[in-house]
Amino acid sequence: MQFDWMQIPYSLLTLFIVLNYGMLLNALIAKIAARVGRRHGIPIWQNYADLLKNYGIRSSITHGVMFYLGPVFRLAGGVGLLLFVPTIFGSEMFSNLSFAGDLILALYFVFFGTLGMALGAGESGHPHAAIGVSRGLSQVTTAELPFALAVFAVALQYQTLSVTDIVAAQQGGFLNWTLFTNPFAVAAAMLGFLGSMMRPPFDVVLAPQEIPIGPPTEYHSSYLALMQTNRMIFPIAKIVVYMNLFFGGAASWPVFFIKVFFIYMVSVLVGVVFPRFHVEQSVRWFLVWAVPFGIIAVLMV
Amino acid sequence: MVSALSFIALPLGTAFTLGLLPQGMQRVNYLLTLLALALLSLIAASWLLAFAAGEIATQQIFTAGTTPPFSINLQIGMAEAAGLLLLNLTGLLSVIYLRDTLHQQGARAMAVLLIFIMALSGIVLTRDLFNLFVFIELTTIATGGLILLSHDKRALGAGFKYLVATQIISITLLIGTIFLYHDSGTLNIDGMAAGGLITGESLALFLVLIALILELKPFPANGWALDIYESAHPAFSAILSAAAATAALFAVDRLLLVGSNSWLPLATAVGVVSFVGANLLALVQRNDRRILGYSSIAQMGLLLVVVGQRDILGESYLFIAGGILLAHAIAKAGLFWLSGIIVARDLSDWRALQRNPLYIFAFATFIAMLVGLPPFPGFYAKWDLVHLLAAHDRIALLLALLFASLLEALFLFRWFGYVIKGEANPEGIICARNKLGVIAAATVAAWGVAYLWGEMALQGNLLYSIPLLAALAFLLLEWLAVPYKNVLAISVLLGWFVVNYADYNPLQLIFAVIILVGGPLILLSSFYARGRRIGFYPATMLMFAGMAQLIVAKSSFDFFAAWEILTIGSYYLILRGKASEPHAISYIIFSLGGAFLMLTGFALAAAGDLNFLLSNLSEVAPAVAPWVFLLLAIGFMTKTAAIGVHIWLPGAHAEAESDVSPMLSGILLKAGLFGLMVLMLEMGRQSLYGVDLTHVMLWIGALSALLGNLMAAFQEDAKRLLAYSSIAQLGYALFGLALMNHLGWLLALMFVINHFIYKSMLFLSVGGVAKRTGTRLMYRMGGLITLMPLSFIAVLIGIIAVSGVPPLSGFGGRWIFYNAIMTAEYRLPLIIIFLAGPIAFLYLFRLIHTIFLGQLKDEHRQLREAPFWMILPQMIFVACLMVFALVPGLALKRVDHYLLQYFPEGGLSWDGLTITSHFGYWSPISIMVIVGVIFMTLFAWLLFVNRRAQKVKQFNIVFAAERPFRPETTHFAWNFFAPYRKALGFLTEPLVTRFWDAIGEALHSLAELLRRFYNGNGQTYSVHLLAFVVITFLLARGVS
Amino acid sequence: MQALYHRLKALFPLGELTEQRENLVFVTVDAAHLRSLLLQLRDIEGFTHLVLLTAVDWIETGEFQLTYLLGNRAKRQDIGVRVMLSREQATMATIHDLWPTAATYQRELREMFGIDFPQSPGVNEEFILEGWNDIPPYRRDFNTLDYAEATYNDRPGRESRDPATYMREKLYGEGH
Amino acid sequence: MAYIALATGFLLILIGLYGALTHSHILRMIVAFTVANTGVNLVLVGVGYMGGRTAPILDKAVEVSAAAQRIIDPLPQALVLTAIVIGLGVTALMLTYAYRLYVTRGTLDISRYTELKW
Amino acid sequence: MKPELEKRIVKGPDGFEFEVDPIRDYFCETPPTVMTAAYSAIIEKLFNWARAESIWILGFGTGCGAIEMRPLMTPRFDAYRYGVQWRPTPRQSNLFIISGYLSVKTLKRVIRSYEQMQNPKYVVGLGSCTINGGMYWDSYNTIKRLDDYLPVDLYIAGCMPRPEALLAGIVELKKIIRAGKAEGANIYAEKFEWYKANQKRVIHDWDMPDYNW
Repeated sequence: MQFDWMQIPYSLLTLFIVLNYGMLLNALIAKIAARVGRRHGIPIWQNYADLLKNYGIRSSITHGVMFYLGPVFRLAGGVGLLLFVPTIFGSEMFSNLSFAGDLILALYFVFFGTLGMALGAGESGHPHAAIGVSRGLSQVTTAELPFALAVFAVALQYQTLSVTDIVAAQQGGFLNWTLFTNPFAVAAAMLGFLGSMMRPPFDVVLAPQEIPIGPPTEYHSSYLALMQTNRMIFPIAKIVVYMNLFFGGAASWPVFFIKVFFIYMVSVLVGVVFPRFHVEQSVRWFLVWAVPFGIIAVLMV
Repeated sequence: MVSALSFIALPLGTAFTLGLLPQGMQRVNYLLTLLALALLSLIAASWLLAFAAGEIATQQIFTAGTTPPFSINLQIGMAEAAGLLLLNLTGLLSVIYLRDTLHQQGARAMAVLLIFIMALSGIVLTRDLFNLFVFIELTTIATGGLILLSHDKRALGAGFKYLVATQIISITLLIGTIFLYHDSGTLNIDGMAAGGLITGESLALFLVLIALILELKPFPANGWALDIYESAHPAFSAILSAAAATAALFAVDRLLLVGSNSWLPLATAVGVVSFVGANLLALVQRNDRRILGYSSIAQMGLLLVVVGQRDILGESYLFIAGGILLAHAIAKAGLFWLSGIIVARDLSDWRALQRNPLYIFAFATFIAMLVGLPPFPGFYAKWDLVHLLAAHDRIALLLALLFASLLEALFLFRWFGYVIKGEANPEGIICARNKLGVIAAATVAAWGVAYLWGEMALQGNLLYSIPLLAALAFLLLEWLAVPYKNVLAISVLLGWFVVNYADYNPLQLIFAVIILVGGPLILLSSFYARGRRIGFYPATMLMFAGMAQLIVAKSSFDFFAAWEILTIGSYYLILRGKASEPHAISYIIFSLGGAFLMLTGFALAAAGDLNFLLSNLSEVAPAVAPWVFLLLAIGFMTKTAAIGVHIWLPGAHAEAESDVSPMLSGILLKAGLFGLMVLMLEMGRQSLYGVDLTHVMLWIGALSALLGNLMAAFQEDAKRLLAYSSIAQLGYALFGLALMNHLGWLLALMFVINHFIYKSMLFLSVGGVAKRTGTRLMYRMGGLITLMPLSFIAVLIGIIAVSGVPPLSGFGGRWIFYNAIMTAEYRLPLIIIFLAGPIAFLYLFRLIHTIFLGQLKDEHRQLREAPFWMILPQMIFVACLMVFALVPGLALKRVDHYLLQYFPEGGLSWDGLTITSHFGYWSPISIMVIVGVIFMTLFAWLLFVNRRAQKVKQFNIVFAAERPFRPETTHFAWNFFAPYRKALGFLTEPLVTRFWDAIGEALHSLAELLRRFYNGNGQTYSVHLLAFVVITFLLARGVS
Repeated sequence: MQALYHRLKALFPLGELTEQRENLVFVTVDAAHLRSLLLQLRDIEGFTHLVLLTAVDWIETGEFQLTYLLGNRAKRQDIGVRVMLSREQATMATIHDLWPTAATYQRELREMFGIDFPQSPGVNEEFILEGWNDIPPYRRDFNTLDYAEATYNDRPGRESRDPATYMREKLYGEGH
Repeated sequence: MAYIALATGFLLILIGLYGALTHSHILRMIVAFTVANTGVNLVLVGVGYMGGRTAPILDKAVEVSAAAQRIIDPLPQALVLTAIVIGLGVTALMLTYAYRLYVTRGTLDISRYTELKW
Repeated sequence: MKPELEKRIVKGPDGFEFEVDPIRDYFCETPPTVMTAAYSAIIEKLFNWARAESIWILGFGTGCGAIEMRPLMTPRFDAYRYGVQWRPTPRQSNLFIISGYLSVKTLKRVIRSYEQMQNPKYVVGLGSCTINGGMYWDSYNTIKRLDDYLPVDLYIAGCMPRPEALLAGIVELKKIIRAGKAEGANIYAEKFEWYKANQKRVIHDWDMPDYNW
């Protein structure tokens, strides 16, 4: 695959679709969570209003250059992650910019936004921001581990690091999905997935009740808007990776929408049921419950 | 030739003359003494020269006009001539040194001194047992007299103890002598040996031998000797240690021949016990002269071992024994003389030497000589000794010797550390011109013999190596100011690189660039230093010289010598830090320990070949090959600070100066890695008892990565954090090497380059910050981003690169890593490595956040950016990092091709912008462009919507409707990862530190316990002597 | 409680006993004996808990009444020790060394009544009020209404009614 | 005859050593060593004698060429003489020490001179 | 002035001494500016709709009325369906509900929090205490007219108003916002001197910069 100017509008189209889908999906999921609590919940277009409002706020402050750049890093991380992974299998149009790198690029680019955001939050000088980052980084060390092991197992299984090739190997019926061919890897990855979605029981990073609200405490107006935009894109971009690796990818947009929704719902369903873990509890939890699956997966392939 | 008898006659005559001269002519007396000794030295020198030139053969001198056994005969050969020169020179120098004391004490003292020297010469020369006894008794009496030269009142008691001891020795000797005579009918030593009448088991021979050995003051029957060393006049101690012991050694050596090798094991055993025991006991000493006494005893032990191993040393015997003996004699005499100008007796009182760098130079020379570091004779001698021991399977002895050498290095370097560091008492030193002259002479002699032994060595003279010479040349340039020296140093390094550029293979080239181009880059930051910075440049250049030699070494000797040189250089560098003394000592001990293991490994591999080529490592016999591999690997891993032997690193790197830390971390650590590469390229996989050693290394690498990262996350000290991070990074590199596949190696090289760039850069920026803020504790900093923006940028780029986040160069490392492990044979260690990865984020974020972000402190409000010269290299590094991120092929492509000859499978393809492996692909430039475009677009968008942003100050934060109290209480920095510590802190329990501490503690406790043995009572010492004789006899009998 | 009173009376010059309830009594003691009485109560009689320390402004007699209410958890009894202070010289010895919480009460009394407790930790720091610049507001010679009217703007048109009358009027149409 | 001398010599040595090790008074030690030295000299003389040989006078009775086999080596005797002289010297030196020790330290008990140890 | 806010002489690491004035050095002192609509009318209209539909309340209960806000989150009232949610930080909130009596001490915190909110921002006074002092009309420590100190967009009368009243108030507020009439922040900036004078008249120990960014 090589670069072609046409890939730019195609990528923007992917971005547009995913952004809108993310807006609606997030609202839908909020609504589902509300229904669990027997509430009516937010309107389905609420995210658009919130986003617009934040872009529409007239005043803002800045604590410095890194503070200013933090949300930019964040969103660039989300957009980049989305674009480095092919969205729709077999579609030249929606394979985005995946010519730049393989699975490993996606794996490591996840941290680009996190790091930039952490730095920006750090420059605000707010202790809660630093505490939130400290918790988030602590948690991510073990939450990422089962996922990394699963990725390694999958790469070993298919003997490639190219996302496209991995998806291609899963075609031909759902029984060919990694979910069924390598269930341990998927188990590990999905448990790790819980840890990376900022939902209970692993949402101690934001913890509105004790460190309101962690890293974004000082962010507002358009900074916040950028971060919200990322919040719409990033989980989906991440889920795309999961989908491609473990659930056979998506050959068309409808399949994409459905698969993303169901994968997302895993974390939501867990989240509405469980209370919050301490950092040290979640670190131990991942090591005790998720990592062994990953080890089995790596050793069995 | 002047007759050898003049060695007896001349001093005797002079002594009598002195007695005849009227009282009060001290000046004349003194001149006469001086003249006599000078003349004797000259005669000895002329003999030696004649022997060296091969003009004459060994000569017998017969007395009384008849042949033995009816007369006494003397013999002078090359060894005797050298011994005589040593004795008389020591005597001469001591007399010069003792000028004032001798003037005070008068002619009698001079006469006694002359007699003493005469008696020693006699011991060396005589071939008659009875004559030997007479000379020994003469030395005893003279010693008894000379002890009284000391101003120390305690010397009286010591002298009496000495006399008691010598009584017992002389009784033993006499009885042994007469029975020997009875058995052989002759008193001529050669006659006894030739007669063959003396059997190995002869009790008489044993008695004589043991009496002579006792003259060498073997451990543990030597309490009396230690007391003398401690209380006697240092000049006399110098003679006692350097000359008297030498003479006794000649006697022992001669007598051992009588028993035709059957008593050699005895000598070896006594020697090794002395060497180990005395060095062990020296660990807990604080008195300088006593510690020198212990060291003398230890050296005598070592020499006894050499004598005892004569059967296998063959032609090298004289070279080895002479090397060790000379090194001991010169260094010990020098140190005793130095102790004479120090006022107080504690080891730390030697700090007074700081007054003049030349004293320090002399001191360092003597210490290095005693330890047997290159280029001194001890180094060559030990090399040969170890090789020959290994070749004859005397491994246990070899290990005991190396262990004891390590103990010796420990107390000597600890002492050196005390001297270099800490406040000196300006009145702690008395400088008399004669004394300084003597010390200078000893220093010159030290370098002279270093040259001489180099000339004689099979392996070539180390002093001919240009890098080493260049480093030593900087000693002469110390008077220059820093800028000049720095320019010179930089140009020397670059010049050497340019000159040798064509000769490097791609692997060497990478290291050469790091050492010889990266070094100057870091040296740029040294321009900020003021004054002359005494000691910095020789040490730095020594380190670089070692490294430069290391990567081109062809033979194991060159390699090892280079290794030792770089170790010394870096040790001195580390020692320069403010509070670095304990870390420097642990560095040198671990380094030397590792080096000794390497030495053993090389010796095993060489199987007696004293000039073993590294390329022959691949042809080592299969039986020893895994052991060789193991020993060498552990040796190298001490330098890369793999977990388990890492404890020296954090302190050493953290406490070093700002521009030294990057050199240590960025460059020095690579030496170990280079060694491992050479080793693994030559030897490949080795398995020991069915365990694949590369598998073990995988685990070590993974654990280093994990624990290094974890410990880094919990540090409060920024430089310590970086130091632990180095452990982890080198763990990754080790891991890559141990994968033993193409990409694994490429990964290791990638880490070599990356780690050099970003760790140097980070150490420089943190060093600059620490310099400005006056602290290295991160929680005491904060909010420096606006004040030190360039440092911030360097750290930012650095941490992005370290963390492996695209688009910077760290990602390349990760990408290669994943591709490399795809073909890995062992998967379990990978789990550890995976866990280690994200932990890096912890410490990296902490590093940048707690220093540059968060709340600025009151006292830092007016800080300026780090000095220009510290920023400049950082910016260059930033540029390098960017370039390397964009076009990694620049450095890696050639290596990739080069590695194909060792690992033909799994190379990368470098077509166009994309780098492709068997499994995946990666296009650094595309990534950079894409990320850049996305980032800039979003940034522009934010700038547009957020154009009216108000810049606020640090307390304008929401604080639950309150306001922050003070920056200190608002900056969240201390114990940053408290919850993480709760979860995984148990992994950072300092088990390794405790392990090594416990060993150190045990050794010291043992030494403390054992030295109670010397309770100070002369009678107890006599019992020791008798018990020693009896026990040794029983053991010897039991053995034979 | 009577027995307790007699025991104490034998030791200290106590005033009359006021029995509020079966398990709550008050006694009066002079300032000089307060400390020893409190110690006796705390260490011997088991009144280990300082329930509260409060004051009453008897402006008519020119006195402040301090009430130290102590509780005996085991016997479920409370005893209030009253000390009368002159309003002019409103200073009392601190007891924060007996009960650390007393420091907080004393700080409050200092701010609200202007009673000083020398050496009590932080007694002169602001407690509830910030930047108060009038006489202490709980003193009865402080006129709250005047102060409020002078300091805080009124909204014109505000009417005050007696809530009971007003409710009756509104809800049941009474009062016409 | 020689054996008696030898036995006496060894006995004296043992007595001397025993004395030197059991008495902590310096003068007694010196005396003990003198005894031991005497013993040593006795042993020397005892061992140095070879039965059946003549005095070491090289004349007609004993040819130079056969000397080694025929005469008693005079060396042991010379050795004893020298040893006696040296012993005297050492004893003198020890006594000097004893005197100076007494002057400076006021005691002649060797177990008191333990300020140098360990 | 609290001791930590007083000027102090500090010694730098290089031994150089200098003065630190916390109020000036640690706080931004720039006064607020009027920030009018920056975009064309149609976009502003869209924004006004969005602002009205996305009301983020600062989670700061000043008085007893705070208890009346909580039920709004429950299934019974479920304010979320009106686009209302609570934020823990003033930076991200645009509605400040002063829920009841306001003591001088709390007023100080309220002012600080209000100023940390971003333009446009709205204030709703809840209960009679915020209107005219209510039952605290003669208190020595409670302000009686909230609009003297902050620009109030809407009052909800009652002592206390029930959650339904609060909901009704929010719906009213949305109408005001959508009409583009909720310009409290700009009024505050315009009449900044006057507000500050009022605030400083009751807050005697003014120990913060005039405007808390």
